[in-house]
Amino acid sequence: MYQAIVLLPLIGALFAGFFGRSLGDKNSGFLTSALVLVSAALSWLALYQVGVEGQEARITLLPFIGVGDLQTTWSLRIDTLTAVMLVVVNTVSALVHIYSVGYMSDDDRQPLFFSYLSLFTFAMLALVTADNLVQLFFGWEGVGLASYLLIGFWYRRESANAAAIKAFVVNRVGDFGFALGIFGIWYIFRDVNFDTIFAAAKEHQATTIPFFGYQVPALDLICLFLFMGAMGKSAQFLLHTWLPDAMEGPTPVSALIHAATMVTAGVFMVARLSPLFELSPTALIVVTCVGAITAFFAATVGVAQNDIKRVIAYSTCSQLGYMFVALGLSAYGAAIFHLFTHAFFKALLFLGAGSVIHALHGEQDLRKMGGMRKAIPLTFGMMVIGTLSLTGFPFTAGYFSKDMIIEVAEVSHSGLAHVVYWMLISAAFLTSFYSWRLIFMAFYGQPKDHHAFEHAHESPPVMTGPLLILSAGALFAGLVFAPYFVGADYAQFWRGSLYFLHGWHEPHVADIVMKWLPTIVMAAGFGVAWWAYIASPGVPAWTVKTFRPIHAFLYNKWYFDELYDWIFVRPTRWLARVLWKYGDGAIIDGLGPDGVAASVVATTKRVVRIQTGFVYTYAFVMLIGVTVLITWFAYLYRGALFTL
Amino acid sequence: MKEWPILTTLMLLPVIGALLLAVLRGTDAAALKNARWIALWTTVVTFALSLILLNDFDHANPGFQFVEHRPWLSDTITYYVGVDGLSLPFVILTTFLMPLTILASWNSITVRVKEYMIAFLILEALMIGVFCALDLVLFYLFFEGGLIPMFIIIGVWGGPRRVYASFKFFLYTLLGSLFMLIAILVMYGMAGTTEIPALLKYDFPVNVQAWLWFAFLASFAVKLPMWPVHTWLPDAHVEAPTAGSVVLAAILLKMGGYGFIRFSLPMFPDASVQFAPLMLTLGVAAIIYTSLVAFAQKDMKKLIAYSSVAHMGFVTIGVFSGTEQGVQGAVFQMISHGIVSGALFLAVGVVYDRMHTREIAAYGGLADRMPIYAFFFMVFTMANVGLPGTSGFVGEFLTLMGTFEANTVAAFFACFGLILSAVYALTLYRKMIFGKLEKPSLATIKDMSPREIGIMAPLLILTIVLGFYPKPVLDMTSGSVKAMIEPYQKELQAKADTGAAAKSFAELENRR
Amino acid sequence: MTIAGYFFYLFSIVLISSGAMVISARNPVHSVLFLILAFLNAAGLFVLLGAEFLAMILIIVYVGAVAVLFLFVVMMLDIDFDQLRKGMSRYLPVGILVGLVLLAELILVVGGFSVAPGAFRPVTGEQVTNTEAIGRVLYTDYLYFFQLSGLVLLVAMIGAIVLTLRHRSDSKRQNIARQVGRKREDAIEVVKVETGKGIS
Amino acid sequence: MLNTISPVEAATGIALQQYLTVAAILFTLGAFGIFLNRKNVIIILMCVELMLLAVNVNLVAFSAYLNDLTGQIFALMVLTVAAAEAAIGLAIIVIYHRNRGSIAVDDINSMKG
Amino acid sequence: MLSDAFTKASTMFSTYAPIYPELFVVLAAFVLLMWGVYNRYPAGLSISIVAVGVLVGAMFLIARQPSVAQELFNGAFVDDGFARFMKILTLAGAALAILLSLDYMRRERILHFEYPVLILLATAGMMLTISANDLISLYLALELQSLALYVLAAFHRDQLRSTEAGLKYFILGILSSGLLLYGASLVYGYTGATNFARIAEVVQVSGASVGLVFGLVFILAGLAFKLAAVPFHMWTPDVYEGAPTPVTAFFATAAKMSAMAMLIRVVLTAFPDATQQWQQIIIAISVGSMALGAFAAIGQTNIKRLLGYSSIGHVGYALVGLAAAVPGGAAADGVSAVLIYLAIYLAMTAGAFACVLAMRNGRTTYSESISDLAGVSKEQPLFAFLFAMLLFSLAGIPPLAGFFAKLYVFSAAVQSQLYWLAIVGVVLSVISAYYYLRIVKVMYFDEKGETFQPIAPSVKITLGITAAFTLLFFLYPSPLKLAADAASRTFF
Repeated sequence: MYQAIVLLPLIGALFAGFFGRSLGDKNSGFLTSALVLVSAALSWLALYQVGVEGQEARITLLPFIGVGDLQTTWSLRIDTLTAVMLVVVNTVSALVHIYSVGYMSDDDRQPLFFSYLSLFTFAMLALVTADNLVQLFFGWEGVGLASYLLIGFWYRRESANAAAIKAFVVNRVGDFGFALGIFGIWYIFRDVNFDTIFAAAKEHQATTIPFFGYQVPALDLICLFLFMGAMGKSAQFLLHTWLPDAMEGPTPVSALIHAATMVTAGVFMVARLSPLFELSPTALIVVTCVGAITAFFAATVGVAQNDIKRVIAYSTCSQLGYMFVALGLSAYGAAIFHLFTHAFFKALLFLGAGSVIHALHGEQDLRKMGGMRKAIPLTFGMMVIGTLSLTGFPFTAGYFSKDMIIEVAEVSHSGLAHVVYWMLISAAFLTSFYSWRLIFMAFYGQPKDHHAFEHAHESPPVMTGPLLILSAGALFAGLVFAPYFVGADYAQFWRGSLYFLHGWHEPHVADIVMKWLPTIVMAAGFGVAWWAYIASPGVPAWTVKTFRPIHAFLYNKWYFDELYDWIFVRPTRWLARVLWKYGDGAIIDGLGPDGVAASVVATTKRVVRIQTGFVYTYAFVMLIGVTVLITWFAYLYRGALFTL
Repeated sequence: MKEWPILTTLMLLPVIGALLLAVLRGTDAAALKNARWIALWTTVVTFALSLILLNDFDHANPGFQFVEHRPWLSDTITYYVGVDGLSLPFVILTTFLMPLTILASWNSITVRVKEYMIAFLILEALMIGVFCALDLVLFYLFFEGGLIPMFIIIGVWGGPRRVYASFKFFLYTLLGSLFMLIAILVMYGMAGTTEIPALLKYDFPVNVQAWLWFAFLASFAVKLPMWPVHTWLPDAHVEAPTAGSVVLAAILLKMGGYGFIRFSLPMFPDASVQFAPLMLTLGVAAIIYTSLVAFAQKDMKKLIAYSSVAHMGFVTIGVFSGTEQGVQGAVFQMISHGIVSGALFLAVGVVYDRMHTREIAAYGGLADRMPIYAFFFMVFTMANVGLPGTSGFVGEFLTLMGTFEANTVAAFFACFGLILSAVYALTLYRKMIFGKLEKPSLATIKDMSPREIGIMAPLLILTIVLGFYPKPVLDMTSGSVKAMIEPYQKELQAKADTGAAAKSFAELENRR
Repeated sequence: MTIAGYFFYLFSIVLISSGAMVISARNPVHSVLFLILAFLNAAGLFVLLGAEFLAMILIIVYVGAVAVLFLFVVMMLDIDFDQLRKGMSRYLPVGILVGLVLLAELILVVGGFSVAPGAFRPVTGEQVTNTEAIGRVLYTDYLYFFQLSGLVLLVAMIGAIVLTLRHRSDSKRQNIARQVGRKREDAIEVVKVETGKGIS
Repeated sequence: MLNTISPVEAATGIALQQYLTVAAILFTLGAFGIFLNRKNVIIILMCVELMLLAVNVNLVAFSAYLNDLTGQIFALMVLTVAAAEAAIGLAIIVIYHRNRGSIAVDDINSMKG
Repeated sequence: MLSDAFTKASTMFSTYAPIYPELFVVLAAFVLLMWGVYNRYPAGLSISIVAVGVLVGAMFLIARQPSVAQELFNGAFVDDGFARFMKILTLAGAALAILLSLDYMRRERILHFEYPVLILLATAGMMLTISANDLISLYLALELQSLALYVLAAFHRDQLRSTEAGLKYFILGILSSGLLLYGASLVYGYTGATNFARIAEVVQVSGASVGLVFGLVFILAGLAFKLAAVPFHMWTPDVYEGAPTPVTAFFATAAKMSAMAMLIRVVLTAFPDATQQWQQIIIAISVGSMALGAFAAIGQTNIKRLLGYSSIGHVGYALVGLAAAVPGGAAADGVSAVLIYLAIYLAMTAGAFACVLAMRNGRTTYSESISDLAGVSKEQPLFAFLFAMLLFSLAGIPPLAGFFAKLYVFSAAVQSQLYWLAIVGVVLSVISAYYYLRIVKVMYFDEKGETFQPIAPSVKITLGITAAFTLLFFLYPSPLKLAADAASRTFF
């Protein structure tokens, strides 16, 4: 069964990819959707078997890299964490597949699109089922590839190509750390299989690795390197720049990859390696800080964006920050829980946004929308549900998971956690604000572009169907699953797939204000948004004018792209040119082969000049030769010569 | 079976094919066709024979097999050939690639076809010889002999700057390898033999090792090529005809890495340990430096050539990590790079045959007209980037892993290669394949023909298969690699022991 | 100093001076004449050394034949003396320096020349004249050398002939083979002449 | 240095080294005459004759002082060869003159570099 | 009485058996000379062909000599393994040179009957120098060969270049023999002997005095001239260019063999106790020759001139082997390396000159310009291929014979701890590879230029033999190695 879960999407991908042309556009979509759907159904079954009945499994498929002590296999590690991820991945993927049948119906390369989607699904499944770091890395990079392909799917657009490369390269920066982390693990454990590593982790708390002349605590170094990988994949602060640009891809892709699944791989990875992270307090602190900063930073940027998908993208970024905060505070269950619920409501939001864009024939700018609730009421409803869940409206899915994280931060008593708590609260406020801002700008007010508005119509059922299913998840996933993920049943549910050094305790916030504070700021955010965009529509323009620098700062995403351009991109280009023209050209070739050749030729000219053609020169050279030899021996025999 | 001199036959077959071609008369179309077919059949039969070799090979035996030993120059410089797990993959790689290179030249070579095919067949024989030779002089003979056909190939069928490139290639590599010749002679003087198995057992005095090691380095560093003696490679690659680039990148470069593993590590373990940091530094420098330079290129072949140098940087650090993973990774990386870079050059050849320019800027948006090509190119680009699931990953990963064990800092910097390779490879892909198809010259460009697909498909399949299932190659090489690095590790252990002893002694002193 | 000593210095000085004149004389004929003078003085030195036979040979063969040959060629080639460039080579300063160094070293060495102790031949009791002594060994002990020098002279003869002997190109010789081998086609050509074109 | 006084030296009072010195001067003179003169090739021939004369003086002197006839035989051979050389040399000069119309040393440089 | 006389005569004859090959050649030369003189019609061609037969016959005579060392004429002449090896090489060179001459000399209208006679006499001189074991016989034999060579260089007597070559060669040649003689006189004066063995004895007892060393320097200078080693090489390019091409081939092959043989025999048999001194000289001229050979040839446009410089370089490499042939070092291996080098060099050079002679672009005109070879690989692929292989071989690229030549000399150098010499050698060989490659480049890479006339059969034969040797030597190298080893054991 597990083999089927993982391999069905691959089969779909290969079929659609190689025989797509003969299958036809629609059939490719249906085939892949069906396969992933089967996979999804099996995943739910798996979740039941593993999570409820406790039937964990380890399945070895094929040997992979085997050199000396390093023995890795292609294998499936099925525990609760995996099962949860299988469900998330396959469910969202199946829905996105179905949705895409409608959304991509105009495209001329649909089979390829479905092939890529399924390929992505396969890679993601390989990632979550990995039983060793190498396979994890395979899935990790595999989803990167699929992401690259899908972001650049509309390859005729220069911006899409740029975004695709950016996504891949930034992810590679993260992978740089990830790879080093793997090597570090190999260095101290001499193995890369999870079971061995986890079993031996405690013995290595004092082990060090020589690094730049220092003996660095091994686990800290490893975890930080690994976390770097997670930062890249999950678009955390500093390595986040690719995610908003990734919105160049078709919207279903954004929903699947850049909201629900791939970007959460970092969270999954840290959770998977919780036995290591638990032993490295330093790493946990870093995880917390980065998560908190991301949550806050992305929320601030989201406030100022006008592209509907970018707003949601920053929101994703921000929510991922929440998850990392949870991880950093050792609340792995909470993190995964938020991952789980987030998958539903964020996919819902994206697909809803896609529906809006579809209705407007590709228009993504919020400022050009307005009044859409009348044209596409169903989509409007779905978007509201998604927004409610995202902002944490009580008893929606987001309420359970997000507030749990904030509570965890509250009950942690360190000074750092305190700061983190307030950052999360402000992020929650901003989240609420920009989410509602999006709703108000898109669906309320007057249509800006009447032509587009008049042609706007509700999406076909094949697109709205998935929305409905997701909205159910966005509404009820928290309610249903909270007990398992973070509630009373967590121990029986997770069953060691997550590791807590001090055990998991459900947080109990004593202070009633504190307990409801997230909800309060959520409401405040809604209020401010309503005031600014519905009640007195002049406010945004006035604010922008008054706080122009701040707005520009936020609008330009804290100038990170420019900064990176100045720090990395341009110097790299410059260095590349310099090394080529001067390093290779002038220095290496100039002093090396070309220089030598030139000096040989010069020497030749000088040598040949002696050959004057005059016989007396020749005789002279001969006599000089004799004289030199004679003089040399006269010098050697100077003793014998001058004592006479 | 044992009695049958299969390796000699393997070397002789291409020579016989070349002789057949040599007696072929005429320059009309039929004669050209005959020449192509003779060459193709020769290489195919050679490949088939090498498969028999592969089949009969005993994986469990780390020693040399199919050994042939006959008197030659003297009692101690003999005709001595055989293969072990280290050389067999290279032999197979050679015989496997040759039919593809012949096919790749099918239509693109129209002048002096006969001579071209002869040059390739002779080159094949010599390349097989390099990997089979078990006598240093014999090895050198094959190693250097390859220069002649390659020189001709670049010079006669090459691009506009072919003369410069061919001379640079020839003289550069010649200079490097002549130092090795001197070292071989010194070794002969000391050990009284040039037979490799005997030399592997011989302990060279420590003070001599360093010199010999450097002499061998001079040869292999140029051949590999290592930074900063790499500049001949881009020129040679750019000017060579497609098939020439393929052979150069896929096989000739590998002789350097093969030499390091076969000679430098096991014969001069002391010097290898001593200079491993130097080699790691150079390897890392190659990875970062040439990756950056590759990024700045405007010529496709040059870009790929520089990327080859960077990939050989991984081989360098893998070998001189001296760990099992590193060295096996280096071998695997070489095999994989043989397939992948060969395929990339073939891919360049596909568009070059159509457009007759290698300027990246002359292309763009090929995905519109050439989807199949785009697919092949994507797979090989990703393999070049080292994406898991392609053969490129396994080698890179293993070498880095081994290097981390030996020297964390070197591995740290080498990992930058992961990022940079993505930068240049994807940029190339984007500029050629993606974007709008705006150039009028490209408007009628045709997708790959069945022949071209036939050439690339085996490479693609191997790339993917070895990416998912590298076991066959790794198992083949493991025994021999272990044997080759054993002296190195012993030496390392001895150094560590004395170091530890000295340290504890010093501590003891301090306590007093 | 003995009489022989005086003669030694006389011969030596004249020998060296005439040697120098051979080089520096403007007129080649003078050079040849100085060369003859040098030979004569060298012959004198040979006599002082008791090598009368060689002295005679030097005078008869060299002065009588070789030098005259030189003179003959110099005159035959009819060199235009005006065209002969004056002055010495541009290498003169360096040349003289090198020459002086070489000379100094040679004089240093030969001035202190030592003969290996075992090199001396004991003086035999029987005293014969120099010519007789040479005559006794030349065709016996040194036959091989004698024959070799004969070969050298043969080569010189062939060489001189092959280089300088000219068959007069205007003298007609009968070549029977050519006469016999002559065919009609070689001798006459039948040309069809188009009218108005003529034979080109 | 002679360990014993040779009969010849005893008879004439002239040391071997004196002859050798004369020969050395003559030899150097001849050798350097070859390239110092730019007039005419025949002079070069004569210079060589001077060198050979120097060698002969050497040989005869050694022969006398070592009381060994070989030297004189050697000198005899040298004289013979020198005559042969003169013949060949003059023949070559003659044909060269026929081709070039000059035997000035400065004119003999149609090949160089 | 009669039988007595007969026995006496036959013993006398058998006494002189060691010199039979030389006698055979000389007498054959006499006979051919008479034939030529008394023949009414030009018989140059037939006499030349017979001369080849004579040379081959002489080789057989040598091959039939007993493998012991024999002396004649009070030790002035010696016949030993070394001499036999070198004589065979010399004869082979001479035979190939005559083969190469047939067509060329005929077309140039200078195939006089004196030509083969002079070659035979020169060859006889070379054989005698190889066997010379006495300063006087060395000198006389050397002059015998030199005088013939002077004449041969100027053999094209109506051509300015040829006569100029002859004149230059002559002037510098007599200067060098003057130097040699002066040295010989000093050596004679110190040792009181002219026989090599006797000289060696005296030096062993009395040591190498400064006078003797000066004599050694002068002798080596004279020999180095014949060998065309730097700085006594100055004549080489001009004479190689000016002399008729087959004569140049003769210079480059047979003459080199005998010169090297003389050098080896002099230093090893007469001065084994002055090893230090001569080794220094040999190393100096070896490095100089290698360097000059590498550098000076680069800019050349005339192929004969280029081959002249190339031969200077090759002499340098061969001398590396001699420099290593010292007791305590490579000893016999060093000499053996030189011998192998010479044999291979002989084949390569003869082949190269055959190629030069194949560059006939008119009925009687021969091209000597490298640029005329442009694109020849298209019209005459086999010729181009063989020439290219010969050039690669000259550059020392495996698996061609030239590589083995270098391999052995460098091996000897390494055995004698002359590492730096070997390194200098390899670096310079890379530089020299450049100009060989340049010719290959012209033939293969450049566009088609001139078309050459069909190659003469005799040239084809020569080219075939030498190229086959060069190409296939690697398949079966041991006979040459064994022969050279046997020959080199003469001295150790």
